[in-house]
Amino acid sequence: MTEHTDERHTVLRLLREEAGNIVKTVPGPLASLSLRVGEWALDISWAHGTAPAAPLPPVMATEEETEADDTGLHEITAPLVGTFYVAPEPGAPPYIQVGEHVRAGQTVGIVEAMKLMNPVKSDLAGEVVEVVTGDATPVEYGQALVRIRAEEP
Amino acid sequence: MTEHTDERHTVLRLLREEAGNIVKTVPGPLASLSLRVGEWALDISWAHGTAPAAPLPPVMATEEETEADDTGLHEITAPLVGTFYVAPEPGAPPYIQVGEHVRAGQTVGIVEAMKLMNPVKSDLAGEVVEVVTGDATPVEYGQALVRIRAEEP
Amino acid sequence: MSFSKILIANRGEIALRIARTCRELGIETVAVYSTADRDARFVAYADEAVHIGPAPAKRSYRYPPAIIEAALRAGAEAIHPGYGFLSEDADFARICTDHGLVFIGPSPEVMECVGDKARVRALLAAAGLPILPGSDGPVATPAEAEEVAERIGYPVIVKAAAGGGGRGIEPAGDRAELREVYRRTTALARQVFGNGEVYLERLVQAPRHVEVQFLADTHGTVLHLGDRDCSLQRRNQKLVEEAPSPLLPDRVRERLGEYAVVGARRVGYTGAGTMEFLLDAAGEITFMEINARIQVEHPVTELLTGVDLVREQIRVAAGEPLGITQDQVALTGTAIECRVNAEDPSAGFRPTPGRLTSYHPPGGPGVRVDSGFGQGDVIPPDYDSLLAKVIVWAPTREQAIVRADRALAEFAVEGPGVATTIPLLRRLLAQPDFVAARHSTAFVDALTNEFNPMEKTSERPADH
Amino acid sequence: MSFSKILIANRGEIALRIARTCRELGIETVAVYSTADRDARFVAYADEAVHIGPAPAKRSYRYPPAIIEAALRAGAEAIHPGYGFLSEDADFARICTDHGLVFIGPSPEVMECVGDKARVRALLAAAGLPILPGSDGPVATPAEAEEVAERIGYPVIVKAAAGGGGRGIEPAGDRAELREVYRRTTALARQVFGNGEVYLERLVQAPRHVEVQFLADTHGTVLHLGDRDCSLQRRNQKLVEEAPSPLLPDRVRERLGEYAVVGARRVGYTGAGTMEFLLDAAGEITFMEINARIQVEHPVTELLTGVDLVREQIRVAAGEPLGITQDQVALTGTAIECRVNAEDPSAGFRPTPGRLTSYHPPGGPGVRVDSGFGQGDVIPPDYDSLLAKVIVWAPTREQAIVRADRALAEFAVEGPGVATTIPLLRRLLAQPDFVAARHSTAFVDALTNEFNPMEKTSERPADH
Repeated sequence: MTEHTDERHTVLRLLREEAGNIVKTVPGPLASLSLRVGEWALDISWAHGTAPAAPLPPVMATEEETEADDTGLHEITAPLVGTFYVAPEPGAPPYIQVGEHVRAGQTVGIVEAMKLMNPVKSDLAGEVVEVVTGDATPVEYGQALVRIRAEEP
Repeated sequence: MTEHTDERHTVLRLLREEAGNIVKTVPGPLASLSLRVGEWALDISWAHGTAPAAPLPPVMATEEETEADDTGLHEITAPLVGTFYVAPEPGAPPYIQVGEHVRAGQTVGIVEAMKLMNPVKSDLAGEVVEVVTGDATPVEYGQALVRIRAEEP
Repeated sequence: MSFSKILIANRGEIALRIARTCRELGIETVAVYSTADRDARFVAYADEAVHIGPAPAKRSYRYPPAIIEAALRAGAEAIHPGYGFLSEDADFARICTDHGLVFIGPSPEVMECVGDKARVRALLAAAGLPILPGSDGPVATPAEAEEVAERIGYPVIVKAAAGGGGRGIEPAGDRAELREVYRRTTALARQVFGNGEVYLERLVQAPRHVEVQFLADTHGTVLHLGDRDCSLQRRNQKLVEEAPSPLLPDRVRERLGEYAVVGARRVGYTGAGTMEFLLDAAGEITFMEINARIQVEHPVTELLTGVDLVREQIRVAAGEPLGITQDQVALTGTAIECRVNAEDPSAGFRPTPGRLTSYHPPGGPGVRVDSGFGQGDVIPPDYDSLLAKVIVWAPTREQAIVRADRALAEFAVEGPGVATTIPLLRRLLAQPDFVAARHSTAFVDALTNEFNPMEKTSERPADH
Repeated sequence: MSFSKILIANRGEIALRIARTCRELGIETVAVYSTADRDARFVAYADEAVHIGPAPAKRSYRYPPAIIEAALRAGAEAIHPGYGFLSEDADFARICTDHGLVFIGPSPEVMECVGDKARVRALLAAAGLPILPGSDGPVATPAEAEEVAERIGYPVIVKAAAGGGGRGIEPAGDRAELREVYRRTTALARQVFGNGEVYLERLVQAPRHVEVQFLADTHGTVLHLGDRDCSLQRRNQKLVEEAPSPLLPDRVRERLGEYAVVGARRVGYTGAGTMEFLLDAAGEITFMEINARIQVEHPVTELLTGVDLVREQIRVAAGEPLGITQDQVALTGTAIECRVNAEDPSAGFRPTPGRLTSYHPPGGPGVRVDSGFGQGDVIPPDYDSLLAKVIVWAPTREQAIVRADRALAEFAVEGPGVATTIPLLRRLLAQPDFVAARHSTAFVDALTNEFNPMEKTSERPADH
């Protein structure tokens, strides 16, 4: 039931936010607006047929902020359960450094599982913003290892 | 059954809250708003095409509408389980007739339970609009017996 | 002759539990409900349902005319009263008979007999059952009460002859106190039970509550289904019941069973009943009373014996012989029932009615749940606060205790303002004295810092 | 020596069921889960949980490195594999041992032995168990297959030596068909089980599936816990299981028990296992295979015996002796398990994953529910469609059947797009042939108008 309600909340919020976005993006004053997602629908019409493009209320602003944290940022995650190493062997220099540029396919670290060394490769080119997980740390599947800012194409 | 009721509450509350959110969120004074979730719908339109700053309580409005069909009408219901009789005894004239005026406290029928005759009295003065339950009909507690249009005070 | 349609004159978990057995027997059920229970599961579960009155029980579940009318119009042949409400009302049983309806329980005469505690006490004493020193029947005056007290010695306990569920019983430590207690108990008894008669017994300090389940049919067969221990009580309200009673020597256990059979025969009992005994610190047992109804804790006996007690009640009421014999009654393992009430132990066990936004009952091996509620349901404020009974079975008492705790830990119940006794129950199960079965009926009250176990609590519903 | 922490290498109801027993034993549990099960109840129930991979089982629940790593980092001492997934993978059991982890199950050697159906068949034939006429071990060529078929007579059945769960077995009516079936089965076996070996047996038309549960510890004690009848199957997928097997003569029942004990000793089995037999129309029983795992239907044996099989598995794996002896194993009444799957029988049993907007399990006397789901949960599309097991007990088979139907009728499961097998199960329980126990393994398929009971259905998960 609660999950169910949550789901409704999300869809409704989606509709609401979208309405806000439309008002922001669509040029000219609106008289009415109709949104429909499957069985979900939102219809609004404005008084004196005018929808002034106004700044969005704080509720949504915050939500955008929270997403803003990792805008343009890409996470490389652990491909399996194991132990994460930043370097090929103890004492050796790490595969990557923060600020350094990585190519797509470049190894950024290894996850060791059952004595097997599994190289972790970057799936895109960009700049290393942060090495999230420390050396020799146990990681779960999907755990964030490295953050990369994707290159502008 | 119970989930059903609960469901209804949830969805209605959801719609109400959402209406409030939309009014706060979507810029500009609204003339009307229509929200639909599957079979559930909420439609509001504002007088002078202006939505007040505070969110409305649409659920209340809706509920009032659903009760609107018996506005001004008052129901006299069965005070206990038993058999409803419109007259003191078979063949005798009924206590009341449609269109007739009844005083508060006047007997409008009887409910017989375990051989006991329980007079059913009108709790207000008014005009008999309908005798809902037929003579010698078994009734449950709270079942509508007679409809009365209350007198204008 | 068997029934094709039964009206269940009760609500909540017991109404549902009775309907379950009826469904298994292929008997149609008629539910009766008050306005407060309009959306209750036991109503939806029944084949038919009749709205019999407003929330107050005295105008619905305790109101014979409404129930009789409902039964007649629905064409029910019998009425199962469950526990509480009209279940021990001999007059109601008579009214049923007068209207050609079978009351599922003993005869009105037997109900009257066992309902008069002073009388049944004397009767079974004569039949050879051990009773506490006390008055022979009711005591008519304060002076007579003092006389009896002098004879049996203080402290004594004053009991309403028509009392039940731990109400109308109060101890007196000396002559002065007795006079006060006599007055109070007589007044309460007259007011609550409509019968001011009281009798006296010697007070047993911190006894254990042991009871025996018995069955009797109309063909002369009477058998017992072992004992239950209900010593975990708060102010005479049972919280946890178990079977068999731990630490009871076999010879005592056998004797209890024999007493139950002798007693049931002596009063001419038919149907399912319970005989209550007190077990004192010295291991002495004395007869207390007979309960002429199915009890809240009956499932522990069902788990121990595999016998469906409601099924047998219905068979007997239909004039059929019992489906089992004494030697077919095997008692295996240990069963424990925990009563999950919608109450707040941290606020004086105040009932906490409300809507259950979350309800996920426990499951898996050895767990039975009897409840009248589910997710989204509302616990009305109008009746007792029993939310669910979690009953577990295991080969040993030790395993049964951990299983009960495991099941309670799984039980997810949430709702705005709704608190339950689950945390308290888990705390009780963990008490060394309970694990070692050293606890008496005074244990919980001592634990919850209530030092007057015998104090009646008029705000609490009578126990079943 | 006993365990303080166990990793459960499974999901859904069986992961939860294992965790329940661990909790009762005071053993900490580590759950492993795929992304699809992130919000599952078995994850929340465990003391710890490790995210081991994406939804596909071969990268999570079937992926040894992830599970071993999770066990090591959590400091678990043992791994319980449940059923399916890695539960019968001898290599995985070896890997566990290599990493100092106890695999809760028989030794890798025993797993390999019983995993090779052709081999164990020959082995137990030598031990005196009755087997069907067939090939001595695997048949290497189509020619050899035809030779064997000529000897034992058509129709024959071709089985993958490494097969299981009704996969890789196919009948052949004549020489021409055999050539085709041999080719197909060998190919499938190589592809699915990584071992192309097949063997031949005479085909038994419409047999009954009877199996015996046994337990063996590391101290030489081997005992059986009675038989189960799993003849209600759809395309070799069990739908309803019961214990004891109805209409089985006592002498046959005893013989089955003896065979199980003899067989278990012969292969050096330890832990909980099941020996499968076929019962033909003439009442002849023949050995089929040994299942080296806890089975989906184990609760019916638990309800009949009161023995917690998972508890005994853990005891044995910890080197402890079994907690019971053969003469303590009493079989009382009848137990029936109904598998409630999230499938749509009206649409070819298509799985119907989705969110459960409503979930209210049955309760009351004699009802046990094992499920990994509750209201608000999502049934992922990635695994088998088992939603819940409703297991009932009653003194007689007749009562057990009505009780099972009563319980299924109470079971409220709703969700957009979610259908269940509840209506089908209730229909099956009502079939006169089932009530009279005249049904064979071909019964359901005939009923659902599928006339090829032996047909393999690659879209269905292997049965457990």
